[in-house]
Amino acid sequence: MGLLDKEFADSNIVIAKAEDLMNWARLSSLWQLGFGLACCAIEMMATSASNYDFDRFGVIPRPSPRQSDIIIISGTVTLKMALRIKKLYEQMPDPKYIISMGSCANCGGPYWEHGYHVLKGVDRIIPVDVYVPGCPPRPEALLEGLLKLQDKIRNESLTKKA
Amino acid sequence: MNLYDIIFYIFAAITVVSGVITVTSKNIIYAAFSLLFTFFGVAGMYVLLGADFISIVQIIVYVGGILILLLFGVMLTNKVTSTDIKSGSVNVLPAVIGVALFAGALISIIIRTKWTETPGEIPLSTAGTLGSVLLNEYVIIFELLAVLLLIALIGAASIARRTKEETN
Amino acid sequence: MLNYFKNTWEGIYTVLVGMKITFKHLFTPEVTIQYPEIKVPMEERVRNRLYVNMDDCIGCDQCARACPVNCIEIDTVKALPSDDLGKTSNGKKKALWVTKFDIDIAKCCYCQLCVFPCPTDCIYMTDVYEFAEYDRNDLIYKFATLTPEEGTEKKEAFDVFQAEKEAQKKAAAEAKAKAAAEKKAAEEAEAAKKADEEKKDDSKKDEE
Amino acid sequence: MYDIILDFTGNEILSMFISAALPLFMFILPFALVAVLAERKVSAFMQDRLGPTRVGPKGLLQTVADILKLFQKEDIVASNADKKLFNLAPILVFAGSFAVFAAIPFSGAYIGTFADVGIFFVVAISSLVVAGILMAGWASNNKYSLLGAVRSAAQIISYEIPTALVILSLVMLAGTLNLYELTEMQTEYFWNWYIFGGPATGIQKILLIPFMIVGFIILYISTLAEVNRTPFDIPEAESELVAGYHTEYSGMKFAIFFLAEYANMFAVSAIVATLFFGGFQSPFGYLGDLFGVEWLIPIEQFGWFTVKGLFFVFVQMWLRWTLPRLRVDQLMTMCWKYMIPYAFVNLIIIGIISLI
Repeated sequence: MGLLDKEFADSNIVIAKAEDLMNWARLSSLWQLGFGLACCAIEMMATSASNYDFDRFGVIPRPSPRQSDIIIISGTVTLKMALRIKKLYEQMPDPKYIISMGSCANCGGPYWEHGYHVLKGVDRIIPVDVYVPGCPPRPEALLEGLLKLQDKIRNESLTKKA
Repeated sequence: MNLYDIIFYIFAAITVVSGVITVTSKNIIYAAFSLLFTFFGVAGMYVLLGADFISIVQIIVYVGGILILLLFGVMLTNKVTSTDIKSGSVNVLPAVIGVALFAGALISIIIRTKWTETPGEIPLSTAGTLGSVLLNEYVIIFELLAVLLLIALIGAASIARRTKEETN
Repeated sequence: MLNYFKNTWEGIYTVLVGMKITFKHLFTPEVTIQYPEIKVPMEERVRNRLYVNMDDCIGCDQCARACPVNCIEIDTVKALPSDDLGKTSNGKKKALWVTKFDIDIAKCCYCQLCVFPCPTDCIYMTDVYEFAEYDRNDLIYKFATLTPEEGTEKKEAFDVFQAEKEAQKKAAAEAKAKAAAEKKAAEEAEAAKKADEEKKDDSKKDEE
Repeated sequence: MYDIILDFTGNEILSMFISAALPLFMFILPFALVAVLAERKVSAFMQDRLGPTRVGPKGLLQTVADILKLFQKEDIVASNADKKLFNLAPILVFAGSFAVFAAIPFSGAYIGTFADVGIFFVVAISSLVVAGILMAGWASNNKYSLLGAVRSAAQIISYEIPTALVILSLVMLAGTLNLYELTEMQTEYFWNWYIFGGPATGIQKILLIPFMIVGFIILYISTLAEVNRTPFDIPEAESELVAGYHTEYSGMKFAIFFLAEYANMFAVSAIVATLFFGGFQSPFGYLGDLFGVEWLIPIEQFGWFTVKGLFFVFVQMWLRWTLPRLRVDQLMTMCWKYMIPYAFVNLIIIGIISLI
């Protein structure tokens, strides 16, 4: 949630237009926290690289969580790393979004039953916006997840309703 | 009250306020940074007095050099783990006596001076004249100072180097 | 001293070489595949989302057993003899109602191990890779063609059938037992009769 | 410029503020908008990518979206940070890089100040940036920020020496510190630029050219280091220091740092262009002179100045996407063992030549 989200009691034409503009700005410039966990991170890097080019959508990696808008959980979240992810997520300024990438981040993947060391789904610690399935997902699948996230942001509202 | 008056009062306010903070602040970092603004305000006043070269030298030497060195010194002390490094007050009584004497001297000078007003005019640049004076009339002193500084530099470097070799 | 100048020259020269390379790349055509507009055609044997052709599924549970992450859950109900489930495309007769065939795609690791044991080739990997979801529960794919109600119906029907069959069996068993008992009784009676006759014969002989 | 506005408004104070704010709104903000996009596009083309294409027509609105987004972001001040200094630091950094524009001659008709100490002022005032960076690093109460700030300060102070030496050699040759006068000396044709020996003639000019080129290379490299651009970006080395001194800054305060960085980039490029490449002077006459249209000349000059400045900004980007980052010791070796001796020898030789 951003600074003004859910601040207004009702919507009118001004707020609706401002809302459109702000949502457009948000969805067009999703700076990604440069952060990779496991094999999915390789696909994530491939998405940033020349063949798929994340930059087309305005996604650039930022080193510091303070300057990023989106965190892509790319890979197996071990219990030890889960604490770090939570900390990094909490350090990000609102509005912030999460893409859970790959089976391991979605629900523990191959380790969902017997993995003593793996968090069974990153949504147990932070609220995930989009789940991208795959093991690992193709770069296109990640891009599609990003487009889905942009659709979600497009419909965000400054008013308390909806 | 014209433009130059306003600018003068702005710079004067910057100088005085930050000077007071420098003296009174217990936090050394605050003191150091307000010293920066003091230097800066003084540089601004030099410009208004027509001493543009001196003002730039003030900025380049004090703000850019000495103050940064000072900050480095403070930041590299052993207490870098917290943002507030405190300074205490010691020897209050001798300091009060010293300051009182100095203030008295200053005030008496201010009172005794005959202040004359000159018509305000845009002062000429001093850089060229200063340069020719330094390199014509005072060239020997200038060069001697340069050599002195060079000696100091080489001395500092050699001291630093020797200790390193010994530890090796 | 010579080394010093050599280093200087090398520093400048190598930077220029690098700059030349990057400058050339300014004018080489881009390799970017503009994804949402252009999609690369998938290879023939890509492994993406699983799909189950339920028309062919015989509910043998082989795929669920092969799955290394246990992401497939299958429940089956035996069909009644009266139900005709039809045949699979490769001529196997279906004998089970598949009441539940859930694949949790979120857990799936796309290893394709479930595909090989399938006797009817009804589970396979497709080339669909765009199926991100906002909610994780949407990633649990339910392939069973029967609705849960139908499933319970079939199960009940089977239970009834089973009960009937059980009852029939019981009845049959009882009947069998009865018949056996009668037979035994009859045999015993016959044996007694025979013995009597023999005795009679003996006594006859004795009288002669 | 101030005089024109004074005629227009009739109020000294108002016209001063307008003429002071003019470079910000007329130049720095539009430049930053274009430069950030250009940086991403240049990097994309050098890596055979496309860069931003989907925001606005052909991706042209990407930076606008970035800025609007940064406006909306939550402004985080860490609870253990020193709040006063934390909030002051971005302003100080921006003030430092903005003040440099006061002395830069944009065109014959638009110069902030004709100050006689022009170039000296530029060298001096950029040290405010160092203080701001140190303040940011300290106030964040973060070890990465502090390390980044200390590295940045050490680097900027060290590289000020070769910069000053090269500028000194040029000033010695020209006999003035005034940037406008320096530009006027390089007028008419491009062989009057200082990279080609300046207005000197005969054997002196031919002798000067190689040393001027050396001076230009040293100046360009050391200005790169002064604005923390790659290959000298160890103060914000992602792999070691997260984001250096602005690790803890989010939202608008980070945007101010960003703006200051790009303003600095243009400022140093403009200085290089003014010192060696004739500043706002055209390399071959003006259209205004040709057609006898007086008012066209300043506009043309502004155009030439922008083109020259942007070219050097482009070279900075070009280097950024070509070279890897230097290590700290390599950085210092390069400054103290290579650039300073070369700059010094260069200074002496140019001094001797100017006596011929």
